[in-house]
Amino acid sequence: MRVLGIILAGGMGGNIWPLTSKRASAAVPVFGKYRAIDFTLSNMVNSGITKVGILTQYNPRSLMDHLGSGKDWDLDRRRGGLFILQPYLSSGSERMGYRGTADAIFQNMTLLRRGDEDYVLIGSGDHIYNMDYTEMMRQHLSSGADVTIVVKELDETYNLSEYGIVEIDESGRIAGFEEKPEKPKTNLASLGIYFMNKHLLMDLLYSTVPHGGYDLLLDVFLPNLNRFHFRAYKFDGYWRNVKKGILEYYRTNMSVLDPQVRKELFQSKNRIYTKLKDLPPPKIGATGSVQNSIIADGCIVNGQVRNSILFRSVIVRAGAVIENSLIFEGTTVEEGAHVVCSIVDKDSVVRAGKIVRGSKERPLAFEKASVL
Amino acid sequence: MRVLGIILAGGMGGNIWPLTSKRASAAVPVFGKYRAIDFTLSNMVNSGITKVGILTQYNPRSLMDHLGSGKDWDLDRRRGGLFILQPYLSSGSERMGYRGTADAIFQNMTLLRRGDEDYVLIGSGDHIYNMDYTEMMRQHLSSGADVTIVVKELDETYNLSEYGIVEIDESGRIAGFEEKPEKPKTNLASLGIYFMNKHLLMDLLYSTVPHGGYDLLLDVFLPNLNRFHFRAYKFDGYWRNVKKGILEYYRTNMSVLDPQVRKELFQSKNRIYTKLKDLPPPKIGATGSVQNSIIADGCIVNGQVRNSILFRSVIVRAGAVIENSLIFEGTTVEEGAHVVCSIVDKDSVVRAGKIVRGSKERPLAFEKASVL
Amino acid sequence: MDTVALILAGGQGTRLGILTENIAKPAVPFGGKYRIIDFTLSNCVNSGFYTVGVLTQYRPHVLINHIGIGRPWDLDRKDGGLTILPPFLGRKESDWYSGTANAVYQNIGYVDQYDPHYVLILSGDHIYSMDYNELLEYHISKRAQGTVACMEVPIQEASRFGIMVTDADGRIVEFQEKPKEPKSNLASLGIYVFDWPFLKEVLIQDEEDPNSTHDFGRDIITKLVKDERVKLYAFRFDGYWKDVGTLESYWESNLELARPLPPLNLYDPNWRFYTHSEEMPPAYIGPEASVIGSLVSEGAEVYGVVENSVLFQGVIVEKGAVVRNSVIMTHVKVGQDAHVENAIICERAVIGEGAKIGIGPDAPSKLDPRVYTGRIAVVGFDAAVPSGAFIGKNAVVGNSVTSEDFKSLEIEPGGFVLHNSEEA
Amino acid sequence: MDTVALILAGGQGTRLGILTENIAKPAVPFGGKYRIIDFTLSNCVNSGFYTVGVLTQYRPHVLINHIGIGRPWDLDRKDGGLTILPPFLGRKESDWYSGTANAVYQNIGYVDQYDPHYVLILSGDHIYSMDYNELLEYHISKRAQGTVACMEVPIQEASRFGIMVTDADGRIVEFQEKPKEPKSNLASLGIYVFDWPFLKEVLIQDEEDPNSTHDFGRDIITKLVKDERVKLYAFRFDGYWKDVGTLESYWESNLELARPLPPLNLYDPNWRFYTHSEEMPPAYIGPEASVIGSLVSEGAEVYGVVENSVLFQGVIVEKGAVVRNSVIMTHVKVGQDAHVENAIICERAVIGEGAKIGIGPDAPSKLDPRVYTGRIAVVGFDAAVPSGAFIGKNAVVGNSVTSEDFKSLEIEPGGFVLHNSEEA
Repeated sequence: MRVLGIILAGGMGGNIWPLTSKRASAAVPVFGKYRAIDFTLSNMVNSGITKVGILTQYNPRSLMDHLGSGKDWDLDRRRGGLFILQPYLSSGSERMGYRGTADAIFQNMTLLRRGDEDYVLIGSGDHIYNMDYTEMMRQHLSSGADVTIVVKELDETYNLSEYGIVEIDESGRIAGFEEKPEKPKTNLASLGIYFMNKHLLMDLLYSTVPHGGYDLLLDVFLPNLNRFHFRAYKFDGYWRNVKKGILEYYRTNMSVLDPQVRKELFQSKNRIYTKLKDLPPPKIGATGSVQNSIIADGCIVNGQVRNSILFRSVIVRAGAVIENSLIFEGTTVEEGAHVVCSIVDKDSVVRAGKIVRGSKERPLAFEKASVL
Repeated sequence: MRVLGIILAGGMGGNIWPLTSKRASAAVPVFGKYRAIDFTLSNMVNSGITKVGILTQYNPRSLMDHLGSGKDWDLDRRRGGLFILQPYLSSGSERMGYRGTADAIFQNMTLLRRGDEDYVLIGSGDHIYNMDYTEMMRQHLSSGADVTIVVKELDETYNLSEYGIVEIDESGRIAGFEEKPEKPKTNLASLGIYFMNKHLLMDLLYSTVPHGGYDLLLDVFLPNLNRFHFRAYKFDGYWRNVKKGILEYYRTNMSVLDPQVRKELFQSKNRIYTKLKDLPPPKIGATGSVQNSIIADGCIVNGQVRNSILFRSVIVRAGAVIENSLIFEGTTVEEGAHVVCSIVDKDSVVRAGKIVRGSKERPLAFEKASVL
Repeated sequence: MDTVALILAGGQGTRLGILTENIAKPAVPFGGKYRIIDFTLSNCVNSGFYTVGVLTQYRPHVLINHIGIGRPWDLDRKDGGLTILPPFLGRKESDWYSGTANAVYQNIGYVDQYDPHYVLILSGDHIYSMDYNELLEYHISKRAQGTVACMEVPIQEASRFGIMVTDADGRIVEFQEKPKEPKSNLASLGIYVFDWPFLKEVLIQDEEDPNSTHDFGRDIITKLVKDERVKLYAFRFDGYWKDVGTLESYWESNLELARPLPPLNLYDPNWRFYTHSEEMPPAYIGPEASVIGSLVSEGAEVYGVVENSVLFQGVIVEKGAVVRNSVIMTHVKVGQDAHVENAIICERAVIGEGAKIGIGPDAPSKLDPRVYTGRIAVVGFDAAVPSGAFIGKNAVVGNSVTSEDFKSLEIEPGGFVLHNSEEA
Repeated sequence: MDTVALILAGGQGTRLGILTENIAKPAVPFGGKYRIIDFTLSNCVNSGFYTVGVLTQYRPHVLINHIGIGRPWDLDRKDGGLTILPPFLGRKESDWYSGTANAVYQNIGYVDQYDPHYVLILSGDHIYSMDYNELLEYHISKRAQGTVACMEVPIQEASRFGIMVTDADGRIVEFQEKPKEPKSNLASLGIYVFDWPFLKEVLIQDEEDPNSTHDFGRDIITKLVKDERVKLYAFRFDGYWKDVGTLESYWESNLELARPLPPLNLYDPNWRFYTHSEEMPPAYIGPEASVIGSLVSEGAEVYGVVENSVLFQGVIVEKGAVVRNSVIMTHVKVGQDAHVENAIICERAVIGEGAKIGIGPDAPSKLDPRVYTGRIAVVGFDAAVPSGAFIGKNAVVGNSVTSEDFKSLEIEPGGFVLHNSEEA
């Protein structure tokens, strides 16, 4: 079974501004060394998919730098591999850009038409989870479904009205689907992962996009919910969408301090791959003190770090205190500075003695290259 | 000396329509197995440049497919390598697209700012030549020039008013430069290859582009002709610009039937690399007859071919006759068809018995997937 | 990684004469741009097997250079991909591979690291096109411990092969190694699939057996067939498979490709053969040339007459020269008015102006009649045939022969000239 | 390709005891995530030399797996790049490498294909940071045929090295191999640059010399220094260079990295050290942990106390456990309340709950006092130290030791326990 992977990574990520002021939401750093897209991309590679198209649009440069030739995911292939699909000007068209997820795939129909794949798996670049899709694909085949949508029962830590809520009948078939309902009927949410026959997707797009239906879910899938057999596949592992807002983003990162979450994401036989950076192991100096924290490669810690995540090459000088915070790559926290409940983006400096304090409910976020 | 290569490949190529209806001019097929960009890209790699940014805009997909991860040019590197620079929507900007060559580089300033290169070499994706830039770089350093422009004395086979014409003083310094003059003062034309200090380029762009100067030559270089030391480097090898028009494109291709041209382009120690296609050697069958022609891999020839170029996987059936023509990849010429002085683009079919006849001065051109 | 493929690429190919004097048989050029091992490697990746170990031993340099890091086959991977497995020195043991089974035995550690269910044992010596999934599926469906790919051969040729006798279900009940009186015409192709834990056990036992020569066919298969507890099956293959073990079959198999609709289809877009080759422009055929029934590879330039021949990359055939029924390898130059017939000309050889090769009556070889069996003249790698020379039918010009090695400009049919006039 | 680099990576490293029992010295782990050869490979690519041959012989499997196709160093190239050069079998000759010079001699063909002006002869055994361009420029400026990189060492240590005596210009006038009475303190670092055509000639001559042991230092350099026609120069290097030839210097060099401003700078963005390592999440330090003066690599999780130590990837230090002045390699697990001091714990070893390691008075080693010289306890690869065990100072727990190998839970200082209770 040959499967083409498609990752939607065109979102502006307005809800997690200023982290997206210079990058696409799929390129947002997470957990000390990863970018959000690493999870879906690694999941695809780990499930045996060797051809992946990534639909980008806003601020793609940081994402493209991160992905490079695809080497770190073993996708630098002569046949298949990684395809970055940025919208472009063609001689015929007036405007440039994708008008929605369906339009984005439609504009890249050549990728679908040309390959010898039978199936297509569509995922999102903003989701954090470690999943082997093989079992889901197997269910798809044995159940005779036309489209399989991965769903999950969300607990009270999620705001259900921010998700697509699914109703299934006793046979497992999707009977209803409401996008971001005010009053959700169930707690079963779509994870935005779709698996289907490639030619069915092509047919649906050809009959929808030219007539102004640009959204894959709203215009292509939902109107056909009764015409085709849509089926749910339940995933009950860890899953988060970091694009939902700064607080959700912050809490998702902090959740990795929980050993159970680390185990699920990182200690499975399916590894999450990311861009290698060739940095030495972090050093904790004679005046350093670290508790309940993640410390990435290249860091030098001579101050105190508690309940925090230090991304790569963070310098914490003696006397500095970092608590409940995320400090991105290349940032320096100088002598005696205090950073509490904050997110400090890349290459920033927190100057000596400076005190920066957010709260767990309202963490502060500072953009790239800030000087505080 | 570390050099960043930049290849301008954003042109629409309107002059060689319909060959550019589905591809950028830099992706136009030439000489049986190459694309135009292979020449400048291979020249850069052969001169030791391992980081190359390619500025694309119109119809880039065919170009991107061709380049892939850069493997065939040994540019799939963890450090450096190939960067495809497609314009993109950023959160701040209103419109998308490059407004000119200077704007294109300006919008990708990160690439220049981030690397540790000292120099930048700017070339065009539309030019056909085999040149080791090392000697030119050496002259640049020893002459103390700020900008070196590669020039060539054009003979009567070129229309001088289509080129940038250069005047140099006795010291070799560029004293005058007229873009496409009606009455050219010399026969010394700029080949659009520029070599200069990276930081000087960055400074010039910062002081020009934000004030509406979008063209590298007209707005950035020419107004500064007297302020800085512009120097010419003479190249006297084979050089052609395939974007100039269908006739020039046709003649350039035909010129490779000349052993002298083949020797210059392909028998130097600097090889021209292109995408590998893994096709078997061409087979000339028992009823085939071939004279003065180039036959690429994957072809099967059972008809007559004279003074022509067959690109990859062309099928010439028994009784078909091809004369003074270019037949692109995957095209089939059926039994008894005659193709004379024509360019037949990819995946076309010339049906049995059909006669297609252009002239050497006005060759016919048929677009991709034509059925004649 | 469910299946690991091991390619035995140590073959000397002694019956190919001077073709394999300096290179292993899997590295011998074939079909205009390929080398023999390309076919097995391409079969692996086309079948979706991306973990491939290549066991080398004999003169591996050309082979290792050719394979490189496996790029042409997309085998340059982070995980799995292609691994060259030469013999190595341990603190205690120090062994060259003593047989094909021993070679696999010495690389048990390599296979074990992928913990596969199955292992494919392949040879780098054969030209064929096979989807190994069919073999594997047959193996699984029969719940066999081992399965041998076999092909029906003409009964008169059966004594050159390992012959299988099977029951109605396909289970092998008897094995004859190159029998004088074959009991069947089902020949082993030297392509095996085994359950890895089972094979590992068998190899460890075989290693301890002082009477074993540690050869896959002779020792392992023979033993397994005799063991009633072991289920060994024969998979019948009916596609294209050739050993090209002799000069004659090598020459014939090459020329076959230039005919209409050859049995080995190089043009199948779903089953490409990949290779590593020099970057060259497409072939050029000159204004006065005549080319019929031939393959003409990239970089070749033809100004003379070429008929029923295979020209490899970069071959030059000058004006007035005639090449007929011949295999002309990479970078050979055939000088003006030279005449080459029924010949194999090896890489980088130069045929001087007006030289005649492969002409005259039949004659037995004075060099080695078992290898040079009658029809074909052979000119070695880097050899130079002087202008005006005459090289008769079935004659041999050795590797690296220079014009000084020629005592006379005429080599009679069946005769030979070697470098530095060494005697064979 | 003007310069080809050859890395001699066959070193057995016998003075590293059980660390090199199953792997070559260049493959020994170092500095939290590296292996020793990473430093030489990184120096090559940082210096811009992308054609690198690695000559392997002794137990190369871990080394070859580590290097793979050279990806981490960007050496997976179409042209040039990294090539592993094991010994091979020819039709006539059949030789393991008999010495470092012979190893290069056997690979003349490999070097020749790039037709280089210069060849760098490097060792995969050393930890250092050197821009080879400086060496090469010195070599060129002196118009030397060969240049040896040297460093001034304390005169009392000079007898462990090859010692150079030079004239005012830097030309080597005398060479002493491990002299009892050194005439200078200028020690050879085993890093050479030669004009390739010159070296090739020298190697061919040396090969024919029946009295030669075919060693670079002992035979080649000695001979060249005596030859007045040959200009051999010494290049003085004053950066960081270490042989880590003994357990003590290996342990010391590792711990040095965890101190403030170590002499070897791993953080220099213009001179990165590249390695191949498993993909793991960043290190996690638990709520009650205390970590001081230490490196803690990716995948490590610390719940106990770690002081002045280097923890490699995936190390787990459980609650209540204490690790001090120790090198803890990849995937080691230190159980609850265990206590590890002055120790080297090799890959995948498991230290049981409450075990004590490296404690007690000094005592000479009963296993091998030349190797285990006093201060450091060593626990081998894949060894399991049972809960509650006591392993004294300078004691050794051999590779793959299981709890069944322990006859007593107490190993006295200087004592040892080996797998299957073999006696040494």
